[in-house]
Amino acid sequence: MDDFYRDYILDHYRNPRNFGRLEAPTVTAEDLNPLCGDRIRMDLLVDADGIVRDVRFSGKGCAISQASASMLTQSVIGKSLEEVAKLRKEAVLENVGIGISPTRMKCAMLGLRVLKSAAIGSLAAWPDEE
Amino acid sequence: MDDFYRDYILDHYRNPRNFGRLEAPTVTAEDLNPLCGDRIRMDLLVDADGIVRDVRFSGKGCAISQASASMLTQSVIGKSLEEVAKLRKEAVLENVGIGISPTRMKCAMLGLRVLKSAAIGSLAAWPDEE
Amino acid sequence: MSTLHFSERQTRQSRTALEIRNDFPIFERPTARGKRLVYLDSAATSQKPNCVIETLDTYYREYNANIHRGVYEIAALATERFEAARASVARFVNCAPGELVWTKNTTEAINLVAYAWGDANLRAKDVILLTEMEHHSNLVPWQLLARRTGAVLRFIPVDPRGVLVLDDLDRLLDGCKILSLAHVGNTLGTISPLERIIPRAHAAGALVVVDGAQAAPHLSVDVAALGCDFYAFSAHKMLGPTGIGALYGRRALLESMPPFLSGGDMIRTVEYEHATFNDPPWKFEAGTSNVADAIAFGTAIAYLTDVGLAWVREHEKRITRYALQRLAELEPRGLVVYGPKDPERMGGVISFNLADAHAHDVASILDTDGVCIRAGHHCTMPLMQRMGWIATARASFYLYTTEDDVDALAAGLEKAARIFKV
Amino acid sequence: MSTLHFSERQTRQSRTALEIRNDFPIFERPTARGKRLVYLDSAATSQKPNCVIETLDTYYREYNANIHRGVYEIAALATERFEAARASVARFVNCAPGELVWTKNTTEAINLVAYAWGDANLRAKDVILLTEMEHHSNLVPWQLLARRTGAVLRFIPVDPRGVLVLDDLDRLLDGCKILSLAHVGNTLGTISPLERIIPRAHAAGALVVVDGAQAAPHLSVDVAALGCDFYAFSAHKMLGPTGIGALYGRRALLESMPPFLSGGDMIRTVEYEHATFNDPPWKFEAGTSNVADAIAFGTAIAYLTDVGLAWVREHEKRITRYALQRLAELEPRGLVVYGPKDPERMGGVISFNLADAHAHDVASILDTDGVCIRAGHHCTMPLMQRMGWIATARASFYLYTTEDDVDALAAGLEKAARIFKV
Ligand SMILES: Cc1ncc(COP(=O)(O)O)c(C=O)c1O
Ligand SMILES: Cc1ncc(COP(=O)(O)O)c(C=O)c1O
Repeated sequence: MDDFYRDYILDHYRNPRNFGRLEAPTVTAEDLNPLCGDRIRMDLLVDADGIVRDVRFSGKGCAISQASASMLTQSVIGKSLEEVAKLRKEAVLENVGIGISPTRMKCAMLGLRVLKSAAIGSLAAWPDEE
Repeated sequence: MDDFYRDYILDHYRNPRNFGRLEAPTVTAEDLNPLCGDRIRMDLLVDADGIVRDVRFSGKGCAISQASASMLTQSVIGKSLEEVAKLRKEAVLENVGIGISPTRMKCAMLGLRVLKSAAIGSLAAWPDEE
Repeated sequence: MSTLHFSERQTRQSRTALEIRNDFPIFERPTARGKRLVYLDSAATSQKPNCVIETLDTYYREYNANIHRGVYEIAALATERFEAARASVARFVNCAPGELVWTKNTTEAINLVAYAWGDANLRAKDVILLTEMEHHSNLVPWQLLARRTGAVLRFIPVDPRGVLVLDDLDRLLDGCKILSLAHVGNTLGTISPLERIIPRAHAAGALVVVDGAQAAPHLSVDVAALGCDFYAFSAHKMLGPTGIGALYGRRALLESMPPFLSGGDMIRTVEYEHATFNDPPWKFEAGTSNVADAIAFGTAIAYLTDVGLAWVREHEKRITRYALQRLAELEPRGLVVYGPKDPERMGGVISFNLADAHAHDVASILDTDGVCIRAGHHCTMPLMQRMGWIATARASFYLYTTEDDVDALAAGLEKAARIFKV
Repeated sequence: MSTLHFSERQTRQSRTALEIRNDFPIFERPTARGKRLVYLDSAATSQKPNCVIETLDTYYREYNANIHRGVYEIAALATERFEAARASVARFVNCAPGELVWTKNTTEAINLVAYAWGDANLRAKDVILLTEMEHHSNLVPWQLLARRTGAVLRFIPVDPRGVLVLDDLDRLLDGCKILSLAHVGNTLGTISPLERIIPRAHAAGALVVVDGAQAAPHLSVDVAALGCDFYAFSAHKMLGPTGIGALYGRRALLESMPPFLSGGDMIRTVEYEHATFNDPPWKFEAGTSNVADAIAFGTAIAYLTDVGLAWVREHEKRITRYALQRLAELEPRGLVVYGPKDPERMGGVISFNLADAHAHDVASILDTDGVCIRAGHHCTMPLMQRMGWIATARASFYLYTTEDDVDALAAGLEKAARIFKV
């Protein structure tokens, strides 16, 4: 677990990429981790072909949820909504690059859940419970 | 406990004394053992000096509750309401003459509780919990 | 001939039940009077196998922690085992874990439906349909609901053997919003023909709540196949600990219902004036859960599954058949057996009376020989009154009951007959 | 100098806490990573002494039976122990056994009052007064009651240290029918000055419900001296098992209130259309009780009484003082402690944050060294928002907590500071 707090994770935590809000998002979703109350919101700009052109996330949370969300936004631009809706938890786990304990899985998956909810247009299941 | 089912107990069970109802009772009380649903009603005829002149009990129940009530009625005539209100569980236990297990104490005390309720004019405490 | 037949069967079957008894430590101890414990009150509560007791022990010694919110090791383990137990119990009745709400017992499960679904959905004059043989726990909550909403109660009648009379069912279902009935009756053991009743109730637009307190321990229950909307049961009657039970609810219903008990753990967000709620089943689980007992319930289910519900049912039918025969032998002494008297149509529960002896006295006499039976109204006062019984004695069986136990019952009843000179 | 002073005290005091630890088997095992278990989450749930675990074991092995209605030996024994446990718990908070209702936890106890007393007594515009620091379990039930009845909620404010501001109390009490507040807050540990609040609430005509979940385990509670109308608490936070709690209610109130959960065991008579109810406390206990856990709760109370609540309180004050000092040493690394920071005015609960590290991450790092703390909103979301905190880390203490545990916390926080480079 100490592992998790690698420099690049802390870097994403303190300097989240694509952080903030879009002025005119095509879709937006927001959710919280009911266990700790941490919230994330995702704004997507989607073009006529259903391709994600821009993304911003906002919210407050732990290093794991913030860094996971931050890294996730980096990989999403250029994907279709269908592709986003089908993203699996492995996508996040590969990004973060190291093991996540079961108790923190919901933190790691919060950004993905919100992103998928935005793509699907309704509340997505927790990616660790699929 | 086998002890309990002596002949005179069974005799009171099958041939309860003072069983039935008074035509014009001065006071009446009725109650049930919430554990088993057995009910007893007591009718008292009380004279102007507050002395019990006649008594009847009715209801259905186990040998212990019926015999206890039956024997109790035999000892009550001639007593004042104050005396009846002050009767203690020992009065019943002496009547029945042998040990009663804790689980059956409420059965043995049902008649006494109803009798005391009649004398007091409101619900009496369970004599085994005083 | 028939005696020989029985003793042969007894050997074959008792051996298995005897093996099972070895898993139940309570049978190792004699009573205070030095008698063998003959436990014939499993319909009230069952005894517990070693594995269930040890699960509690291990939980408290090794990983006791509050669940769901802890990030540390033992909290993670407790959470995992707690949710795994939910999944086991859900599988046992064939529903999804998200449809299985922990309650403290069957009674609370039924109250949950009456309050949460009932208050939100019933209007004055709506009909709540019950049967004449319900346990107080499946009657009083509906009486109170009727009083709160102005709904009215109706009852499916029982015949003198305690069998439901369905002739008028469609008329009774007219205007009915909810039907709640026992899967197996606890006084007479009658099995309700749910497969015939539930489709008719649904056709009439009524939801169906099944009180499974006496069924889940003994029959293989499949809520999906039954098609019921709710199903309630208690761990303590099925080898599990006291203090935990479960309510199956159809997912869509659980989602649409408002919460019942509220507080910590069942929320999603809380502000001073307003709260939003978690998804089912957690939405209905307020405050710290009964973690230890839920996990031990999971162990009980594993044990039952391992023995196999089919074996349990067959064993109980054999014991019931044998008991009916032994009790019939006492008919000349005034023994009367109530109920369907057909092991195929009843659970392992037999109510009876001995001549004019009161059931309480009979039970006390049996107790002196270590034979535990129940006496009274069995929380079915209206049924007793309907049948004209003051009280009945009740013997009930489970997977650890042997024919020896039944013989001890018969011997005790003979003794009672001698004492009462009948 | 001051270090010397502390290590002296540590020796004296730790010896006793160390003796106590020997009674708690969970401390015998190392964590999966081979670390000593440093359990600083007793406000979430306490660990259990051997005697409590053994009580459960003995119950299930020797005298498990359904209570109140059984005439046989083990049923009598179970009933006797069950009611004796009630008497012990009642004595512990200084009320009569007849005023002590078993519930499954504090949350259910508060819901019982909100439903049974609340629905029968509140009208539109009546005021329900709470405080800004309540646990969700003492907030959401009142929100739902307000929605059912049209009553309105008001809140006694807290200052930035988490101390109740009573300046406006009389105005807040105007029109108030019921005041419900924590005796000790679970996030900041603030002790409410009940002796000043309750008389004023009563003078204003309001009933007072006290949420004692964090107080009953740690302070000597006397409901008669407090004069409160209801007092709710949970066994699992005070050395007892999960699944059992209690509600003290003034006798006259319990008698006048309608029942809440209904079903078997809480009735006096039942007919098809109507029921009458048993006397309190049984009137509020529907269905099979959590017999085993109630009896084990009695054992926990006996253990606590034997140690002595005065000792527990003094011990926790010492540990809290020491922890506040050790945490203060970390202020240069950005550690911030919230709450009153005065051991005399708080229970053994400390909330804090470490620089910009999120409490969850801090807790995860501590977990790797076997140190168990809680992180998040602690079921007080509105308080968190009011204070502007996303989450806090919380360490909480009990009679088995040692200064070594606090040292492990401090060491873990230093490690977290290193990892987070603060
Ligand atoms: C102050 C306070 N109130 C209420 C509760 C709820 O207690 P329980 O979860 O045992 O119902 C808790 C504990 O979680 C608490 O700390
Ligand atoms: C048919 C039936 N329903 C409901 C109950 C109530 O179960 P519990 O007491 O576990 O809530 C029982 C058992 O007492 C029962 O036999």
